[in-house]
Amino acid sequence: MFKKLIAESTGKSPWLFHINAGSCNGCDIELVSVLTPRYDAERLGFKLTGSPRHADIVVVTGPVTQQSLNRVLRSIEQVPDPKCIVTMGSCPQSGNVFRGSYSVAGPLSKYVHVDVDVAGCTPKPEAVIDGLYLATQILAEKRKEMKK
Amino acid sequence: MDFPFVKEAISKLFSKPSCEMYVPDKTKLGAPNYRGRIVFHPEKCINCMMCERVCSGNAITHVIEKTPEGEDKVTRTFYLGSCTFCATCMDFCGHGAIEFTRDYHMIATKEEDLMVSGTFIKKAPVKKAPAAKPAAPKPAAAPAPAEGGKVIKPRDDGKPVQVPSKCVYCTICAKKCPAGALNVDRANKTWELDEDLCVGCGTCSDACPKKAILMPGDEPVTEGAPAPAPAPAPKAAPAAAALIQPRDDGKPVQVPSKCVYCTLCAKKCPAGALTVDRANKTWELDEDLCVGCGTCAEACPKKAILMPGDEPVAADAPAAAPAPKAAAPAPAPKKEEPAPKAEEKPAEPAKPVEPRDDGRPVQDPAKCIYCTICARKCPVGALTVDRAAKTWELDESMCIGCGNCYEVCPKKAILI
Amino acid sequence: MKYIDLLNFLNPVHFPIIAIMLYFLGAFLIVLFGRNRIVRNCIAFLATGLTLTLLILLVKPILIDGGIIPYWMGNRVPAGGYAIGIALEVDALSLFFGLLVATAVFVAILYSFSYMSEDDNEPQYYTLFLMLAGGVLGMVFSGDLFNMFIMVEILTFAAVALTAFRNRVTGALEAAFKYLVVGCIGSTCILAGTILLYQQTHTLNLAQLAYVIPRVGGTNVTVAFALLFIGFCTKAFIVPFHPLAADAHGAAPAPVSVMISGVLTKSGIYGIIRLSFFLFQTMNLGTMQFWLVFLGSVSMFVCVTMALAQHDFKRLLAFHSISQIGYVLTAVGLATTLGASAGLYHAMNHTLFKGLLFLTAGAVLHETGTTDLGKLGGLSKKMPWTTALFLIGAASISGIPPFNGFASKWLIYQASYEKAVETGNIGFALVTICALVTSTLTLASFVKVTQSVFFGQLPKECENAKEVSWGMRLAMSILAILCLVTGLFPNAVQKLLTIPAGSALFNPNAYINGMWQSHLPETAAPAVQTVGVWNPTNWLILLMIALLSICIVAIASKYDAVRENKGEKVALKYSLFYGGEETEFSQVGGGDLFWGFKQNWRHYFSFMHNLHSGIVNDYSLWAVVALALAMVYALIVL
Amino acid sequence: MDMILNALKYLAYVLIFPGFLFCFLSGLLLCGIDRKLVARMQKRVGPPILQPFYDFFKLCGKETIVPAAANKFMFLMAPLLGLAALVVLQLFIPVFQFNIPAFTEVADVIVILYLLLIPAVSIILGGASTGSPYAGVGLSREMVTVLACELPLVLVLLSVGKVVGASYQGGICFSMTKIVEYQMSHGSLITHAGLIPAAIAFLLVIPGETGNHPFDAAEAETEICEGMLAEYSGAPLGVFKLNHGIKMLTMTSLFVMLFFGGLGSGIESLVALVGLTGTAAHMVSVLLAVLLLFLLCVIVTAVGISLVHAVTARLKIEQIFKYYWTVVSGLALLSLVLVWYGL
Repeated sequence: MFKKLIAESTGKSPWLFHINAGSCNGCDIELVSVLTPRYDAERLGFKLTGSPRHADIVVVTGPVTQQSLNRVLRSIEQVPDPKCIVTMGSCPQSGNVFRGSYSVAGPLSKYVHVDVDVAGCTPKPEAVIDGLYLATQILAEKRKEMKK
Repeated sequence: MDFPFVKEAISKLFSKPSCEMYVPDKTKLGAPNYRGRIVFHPEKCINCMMCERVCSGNAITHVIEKTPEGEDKVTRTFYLGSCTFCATCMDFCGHGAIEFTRDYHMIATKEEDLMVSGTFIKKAPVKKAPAAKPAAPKPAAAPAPAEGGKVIKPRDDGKPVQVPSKCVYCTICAKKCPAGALNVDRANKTWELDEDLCVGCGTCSDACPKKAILMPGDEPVTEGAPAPAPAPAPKAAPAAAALIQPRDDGKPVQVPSKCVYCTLCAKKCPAGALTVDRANKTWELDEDLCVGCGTCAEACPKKAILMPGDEPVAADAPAAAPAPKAAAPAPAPKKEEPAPKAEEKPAEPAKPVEPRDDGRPVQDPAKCIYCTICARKCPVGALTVDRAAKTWELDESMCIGCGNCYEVCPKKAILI
Repeated sequence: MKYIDLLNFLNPVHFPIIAIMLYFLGAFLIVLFGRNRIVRNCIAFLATGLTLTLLILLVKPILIDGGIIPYWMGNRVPAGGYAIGIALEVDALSLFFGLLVATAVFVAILYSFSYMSEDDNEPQYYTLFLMLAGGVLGMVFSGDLFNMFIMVEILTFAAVALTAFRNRVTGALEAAFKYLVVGCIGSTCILAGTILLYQQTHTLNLAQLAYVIPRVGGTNVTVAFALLFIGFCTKAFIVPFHPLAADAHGAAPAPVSVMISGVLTKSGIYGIIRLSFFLFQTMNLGTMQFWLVFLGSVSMFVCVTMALAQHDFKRLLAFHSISQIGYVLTAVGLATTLGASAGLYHAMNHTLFKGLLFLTAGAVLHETGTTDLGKLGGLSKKMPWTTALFLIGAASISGIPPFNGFASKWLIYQASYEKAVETGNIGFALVTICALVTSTLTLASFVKVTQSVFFGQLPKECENAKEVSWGMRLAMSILAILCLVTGLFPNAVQKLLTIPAGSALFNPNAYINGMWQSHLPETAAPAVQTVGVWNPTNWLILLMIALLSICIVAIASKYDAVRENKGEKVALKYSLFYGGEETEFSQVGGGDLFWGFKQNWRHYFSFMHNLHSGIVNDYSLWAVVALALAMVYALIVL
Repeated sequence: MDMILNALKYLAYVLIFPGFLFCFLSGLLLCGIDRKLVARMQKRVGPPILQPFYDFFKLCGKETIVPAAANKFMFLMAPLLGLAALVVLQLFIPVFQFNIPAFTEVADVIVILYLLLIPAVSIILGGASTGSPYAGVGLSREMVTVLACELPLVLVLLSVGKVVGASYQGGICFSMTKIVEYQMSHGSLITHAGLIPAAIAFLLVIPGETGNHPFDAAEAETEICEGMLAEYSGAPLGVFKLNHGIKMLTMTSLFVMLFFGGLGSGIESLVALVGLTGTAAHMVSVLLAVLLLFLLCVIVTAVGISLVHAVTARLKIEQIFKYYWTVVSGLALLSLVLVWYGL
């Protein structure tokens, strides 16, 4: 009974931790706008937390600059399993317009397995919610694998 | 001790929340001209690669494979993960092959979901015995040496080719070229095409007034005798063997003997119906453009254009100055002119001064007192005379050979 | 009331004098044979151990049966109504304090065996230590005013010498000097008071004085009362005299600070109690109660706020010991049986947990070489035992329920609020509130110490700290067990120790009868009953059941199957989250915690900061001003 | 035999009814209602009522990481200690006139006041044991908040003790059962003129004591990354969140018992009216009392915690302290003086 409860509620209360890897803040304000009354992600249980230890889903924005690389990797490493990594906007997936610059350390997928990409140069909040919803389902599966 | 928003908080407690019903369906679309997912129409694309060049996130790549028949099959992919959705590629695509839909659901777990691609076969030019393709890969500045009667064929690699005889170096094609691949020098009559910049879009051949640029698919043009006066001109010449009659349909007619081809009439013509070429002495009137306003007649310094209602003029009226000039250049083909003119000028000081043969004035330094009257009288301001420094310069490109300076010069120091 | 037969040697009546003699004898023997370490330790251990056993044997006759042992030195029994010889009188109150002294001394000696091993000239240390112990025990048992003065002199000088024992510690000599100056002012006041009294009543025997003074009265007597009161206040480090205690503790080695805070201050309190309850019997006056309660609550609040602002572990503990003395004084000042027994109960607890805390501070100093809160941190990994013991001490001082601090404080709140309702004077209600808030402030400052010293980040310097030797740990755990025991069975402790001692306060005639075998009517103190409801044993069983069941459920659901850092190098996953940064060490300094509280009270703190200037003449000025005020107040009131 | 039965009965009391299970369910339910109300006040749909349960079970499912710098035993024990103290605390608070004598005889108001310290101390010890600098700062802020809430709480309890004590011999009375009985006969204390400022003061203390929004400088997720809970993950974090829920329940039920005790008197007559007798009547009336208590708790949460959460922004720790020691303590002191001088 206890196991079933845990398995069922893993997807129902995904807590987000937002890492800004040098983004132009376009995606950052879009991510926060997801929690405002109009789109209200909280009804699905989303909540922004302050420390990676509390997080289930890590949302990365920005083209992972050289400076922020090891800080991002360190924070992601500190998130307890089962965890999901969601990249928001084009920058983390490919470096977008900043690709090839001396200070961009390349797409995030070079260092960490990215679970869900939400494309769009500032994707719409509905798209972000879809992405996060998909991430919660992946979380549930990861929980099952972890259990085995 | 005021508590802000307490009233609102309580009232909102009982009102309906203002959230949008969240239902995870994919059919919801963005705002009317929202730039969402890209849709590529391969059939329209001509692989001009303009979109690749302008894309800021360089998200567009293409791969060319040779099909068995030798045509190249091009597959172009748009990587949405690296696209900033600024739609510059859509603006630059002349053929509307790129379209941004209103679908904003671009969520992917694998990279491939974000790739939008399309393949098409590029239309190769019609196969013909490869005529004299310009030998050097980079066409020489001047077109091939003029061996009369040569046939100019359009090139097969989609690039434009120039018909030297027809080209008047008016540089319109260079201005129109979107890729800036052409540079044409009016003064030393050069027409160069930069192979790799050129995208073969054909805007230059459309813009050329003289139809002097051939694109793949146009018929080859035989160079033939470089008749300075192209076809339209004959209509006027044969009519009055001895006497030039004004025309009856209200259009102007040229008196070749008097005309010095100073292109003033063409410049003044409001409808742009007249094309006068100084170098090869052509005066053409485009019937359908001409509105018969007569501004060319008035503007003509030499009264070489007759409007209906003027008296007919004898073809070879003894107008002193222009006659000999008009006759002289006829036989020599256009191309030699630039060359002789070049060496003849430096030799001038040693020998006694003779008039130049291209209808432009020349100064006799001995007689000239640098009174600058000629400079003031010149209608186009081609002369600059400096009284103190005793210098007399003529700007060939401006000078129209009208002879005013020759007439006004008190000392007859200018010969024409 | 049973009289005890004088002749039998094993008869308990000789135990008090034997106890005192043992200490002095021990001190003397150590001077002779002190070179050899083992011999010295044996002597010290024997002396303190025997004394403790003797006093425990005394508990039955005095505390349970309520007897009083008078003892005339040299068998000079008073003749013709005048007492010539020096007497010892041990009633419930003095035995209670005696027990405190004996336990504290025994544990301190155990601790200092290994703590002082590195110091040079150790024999002198032990002689001074036993002299100090003897002095205090002598003062507590003495039935003669002048004998009390002599004992006070001995303990003051021994304490001064011990404070400056580690003279290479910065500020040790200066602290000792300050303590000497103010101590001497106090002693001279006591001497002057004794002389004035002797001139008025021609007797020095406490019992006789108690009998004569109420009948004589007059201005000289009130002046003597003021002098004696201020004298004992300096010994107890009450408010105007408290800064020197902070300096003394800062420099003194740990066992000595246990003695100073645990024992010396109690001797001061004992003096005040004897003075105001027995000799001058002024405590029934409302104004006298107000005076004691006011002094107590002021010292309670001032010292706790000062403690919050400290950067040094030992100075913080010193200020706390004075604020706890404030608690005791307030409770005793209420002059109700419940108040008195609560006060004495808190005095006992204070000796136990304050001793424990000072010993843990000593352990930290012993291992890391510094007690500066800013430089310490993360010692719980290196010294788990000391951390656990410290937490027990901190919990009991800040009054967390299962421990003894809460039991006594709970009684004090009951007493003060009951007094408030009884007298209808809202002042006492404010005292209760001040007491409750002070106990939370105590908790706050100990949270600060816990975070800065034991938890938080381990700095480089303390890398090689390791657990203290078993001797020190044994001493500390004895005190910890005592803290827990007295906390768990308050009713038993009350019935056995504090109520007899408390009710003895209200029965001076019994004291006089005991000494002179005269038959004055005895006033039986009303029975002590508490209005509140708290039955710690049941309560603790409840908490244990709840905790146990929760732990079982947790372990069943593999709550502690956690993933730990394997291997030496700290893997990225297990390193602390610094917002992504890589800093290894960023200790949150001990000083700047509680910014919120300090910000609000900054004017108060700046005023207090200038007040505690640390210059001797300021402190002596305060002493004299306090004396003057006391004199004026006594003259008006009495 | 009856000894074992008795022990089982008491064990059941500890674990089931007023003990662990009841606290667990109603605590988290109260937390869910609070979050839903706050959301609705901001015109948001807000999470489902059972969201805290989902959070708790999800956290139990997650992996617990003990940082290398942490002291493992303290790290794991702290939340359990807090939970035990809170459960025991809930046992002492009677449900209107029905209480278990074995428990409510053991502790009175001052002990409850002190027991409220233990969860705070447990969260402080937990935070300190991780050794993270955020925990250090959070810990000092938590201590200052507890310090701030202590003064008004003491004042309110003393004034209540004085009012109720008037009719008992000691002049003061601190035992909860007597306070409720007093209210049964003399009507709820809220109606007592002198105690109205005390009631308001207690209502203002509730968000501070439970660490809710405007006064949660200690666990500010934006400035100091969840303060003391920065290094907690998995089950210990879940237990801390559970502690937070139960603390809300305890504070609100304490408020209801202190000031709305009188409402319970109606239950007896209601059950008698329905005609039940004997144990059935007792069972039903206990059930009714619990429901009434929970309902009142929800109302108090709505007014005291959710409304305040929705309309205010987080205060600085210094402002929290000043607010509590001037405004709220002033109110409580006013009521103490009023009560003292015979109102």
